[in-house]
Amino acid sequence: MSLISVKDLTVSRGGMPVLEGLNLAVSKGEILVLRGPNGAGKTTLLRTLAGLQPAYAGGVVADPETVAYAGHADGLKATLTVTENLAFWAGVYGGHDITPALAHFNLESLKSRPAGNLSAGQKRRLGLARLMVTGRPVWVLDEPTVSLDKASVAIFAEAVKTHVGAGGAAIIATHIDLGFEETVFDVTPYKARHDVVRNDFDESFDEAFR
Amino acid sequence: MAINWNALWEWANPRKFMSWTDRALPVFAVLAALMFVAGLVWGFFFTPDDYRQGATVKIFYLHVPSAMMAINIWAMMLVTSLIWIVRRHHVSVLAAKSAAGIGATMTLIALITGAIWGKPMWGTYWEWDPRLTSFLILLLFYIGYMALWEAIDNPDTAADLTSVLCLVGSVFAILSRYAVLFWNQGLHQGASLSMDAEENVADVYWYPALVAIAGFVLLFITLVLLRTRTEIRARRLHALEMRERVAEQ
Amino acid sequence: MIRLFWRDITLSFRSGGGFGLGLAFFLILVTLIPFGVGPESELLQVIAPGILWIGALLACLLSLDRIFALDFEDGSLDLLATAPIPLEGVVAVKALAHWITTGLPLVIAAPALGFLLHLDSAAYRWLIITLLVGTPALSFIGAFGAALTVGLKRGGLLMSLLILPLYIPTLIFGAEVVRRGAGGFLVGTPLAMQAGITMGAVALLPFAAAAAIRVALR
Amino acid sequence: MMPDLGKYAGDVLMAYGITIALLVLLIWRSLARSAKVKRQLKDAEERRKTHG
Repeated sequence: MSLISVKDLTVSRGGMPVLEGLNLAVSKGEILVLRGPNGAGKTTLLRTLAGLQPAYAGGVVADPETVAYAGHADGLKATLTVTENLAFWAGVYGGHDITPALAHFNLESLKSRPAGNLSAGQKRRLGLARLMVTGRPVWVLDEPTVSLDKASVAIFAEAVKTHVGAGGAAIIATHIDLGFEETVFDVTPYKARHDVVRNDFDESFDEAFR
Repeated sequence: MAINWNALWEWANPRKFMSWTDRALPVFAVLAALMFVAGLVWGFFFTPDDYRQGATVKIFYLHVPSAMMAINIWAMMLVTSLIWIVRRHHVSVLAAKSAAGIGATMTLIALITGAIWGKPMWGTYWEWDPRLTSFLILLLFYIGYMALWEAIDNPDTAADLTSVLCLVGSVFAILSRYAVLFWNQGLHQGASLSMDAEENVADVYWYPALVAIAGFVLLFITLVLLRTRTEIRARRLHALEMRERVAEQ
Repeated sequence: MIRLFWRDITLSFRSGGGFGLGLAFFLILVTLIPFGVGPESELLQVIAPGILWIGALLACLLSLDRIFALDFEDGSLDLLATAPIPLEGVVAVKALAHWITTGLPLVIAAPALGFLLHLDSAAYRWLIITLLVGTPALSFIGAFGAALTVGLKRGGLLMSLLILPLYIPTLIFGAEVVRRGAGGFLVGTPLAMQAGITMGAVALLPFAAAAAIRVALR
Repeated sequence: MMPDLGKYAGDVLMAYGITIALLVLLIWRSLARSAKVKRQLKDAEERRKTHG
């Protein structure tokens, strides 16, 4: 039984298909790593999986409360402390305890610091700690290791392993090797083709609008 | 009589729309020009002066049709925006976009001709009369709607957001109309000179006015078809350019 | 939802949160008016209801572009949109928090400023009541305008252009209540109309605003 | 041919003048944009044929 699966999915950016014919499924305990050059549409795919964007064609099958999404921005408020930031998201997602998350991402010593005073790496860690308090099974992560140093990457990889080991799953777009037992999914072959004249394009003028 | 609704929608399919408007546009253009010129020439040259208002009665042939169009065009935009929201019909929302510029111009004409007419009648160009004020507010709504279209790059996003604005704006436009009536009634007792056709305008003025109204309606149809055609082409152009950009990567 | 409410309140009180800015703006505006129109107390008394309402309206507008724009920039809006609370609720709660931090202080400060403008003594009661009834509508209409322009470059100016015409009915009825109150006339009708607008805006606009945000995020 | 407009001649002529000027401006802008978009679209379609 897969936690999240997509069937014949086409995702679009600005009304233009970027990836098409995607089929994939992620079950408990799995880590799926998306690879592909910049601009290939990894972010678009992840945002579609998170339900922020409608699918252009095909669909995503998942329970509505499956996905915890972490994008390029961490959603932190500079004037709130680390605890306040994390407690807020925990509250929004149904009041999970924040202490394990603080401990896991090594944030305990920074607890009462305003998030605005953290270094880029520390902010990122706090942003990822948020995933732990959502209580959602599938983590959808977009370049999570940006601005993390080696030690922090290891902390992060450990957190993902723990989460997956406890019956979760993760879909991660990244360029680096995180040392997981992962399934690699290269999006390049699914690039929507615009270099050829698509038949449907000329058949109906409507197509030009999609 | 049974109406085949699907066939009706077909007329607004972009490709079909382009083909029938291609043939219909010249017809509408000629009719519009004829009626417009006829109405205004009749009104300007061949109507007597009003015993009380003198020659200013001739301003009616501009003011009444433009004022009617100003309101009706917004109503049309509301309907086409709703069609877009419900049926995702691209031609519909592009027609709304095309109509906005015409509606704003009509509102401006109604305001200016109203002000010019008001000078000899009220002794001032501008009076915070409920009607004039409501048109000024309507002009603000048109400007806001057009500005939102201009500000958003993605055409589908722009279509969605402007349609929502049109919907909410319509409610507030009606609210404003009542609020303005209420507001001015509180200050001035007795309404200002009413320009309702049935009250002041006798047949000798009303017939040329009807022709002028028909002229304005036809002019609007011609322009909105022309501008919608332009917008459809612009959308296709946008799609082609996006494809080129993606293909280059 | 309650969490979100307290977070927005806390944020506006922390440094750089903008609490008090609207109030200061209101004060400055009311101070400037006599310089513009002259110090005659009779004239000021006549225009006071209008000035106080317009001041409240502009002060409210000042802080509106922060309502979603900051959350959009730091990614919070993405996360809130995927959170288990409905986006309509998010909008309503944020608009409510905006009213508490901006509208309510204006209501409380208005009588003091009315004093500066020689507001008729009979009108104070009605000034407070009408502001209390009307300013929530300003926050909710404003939240809708902010939702339409979220994520746009130079969205602030466009937002003002879109919102201000929507404020017209609230302004008309609000100022009318105070004017009538000052003259000792019945205020029932405009007050009821204003209450109706507020209730309508509170009940319906969060849906329109949430729809706009979903469109803007995709 | 010109009707006697009496003391309101200036007002009436101004109303007609401004209205016609505004409408001409509207029509001219619609036509200009139509021509421009038509030309650009033609170029784009050509490019698509040659490269695509």
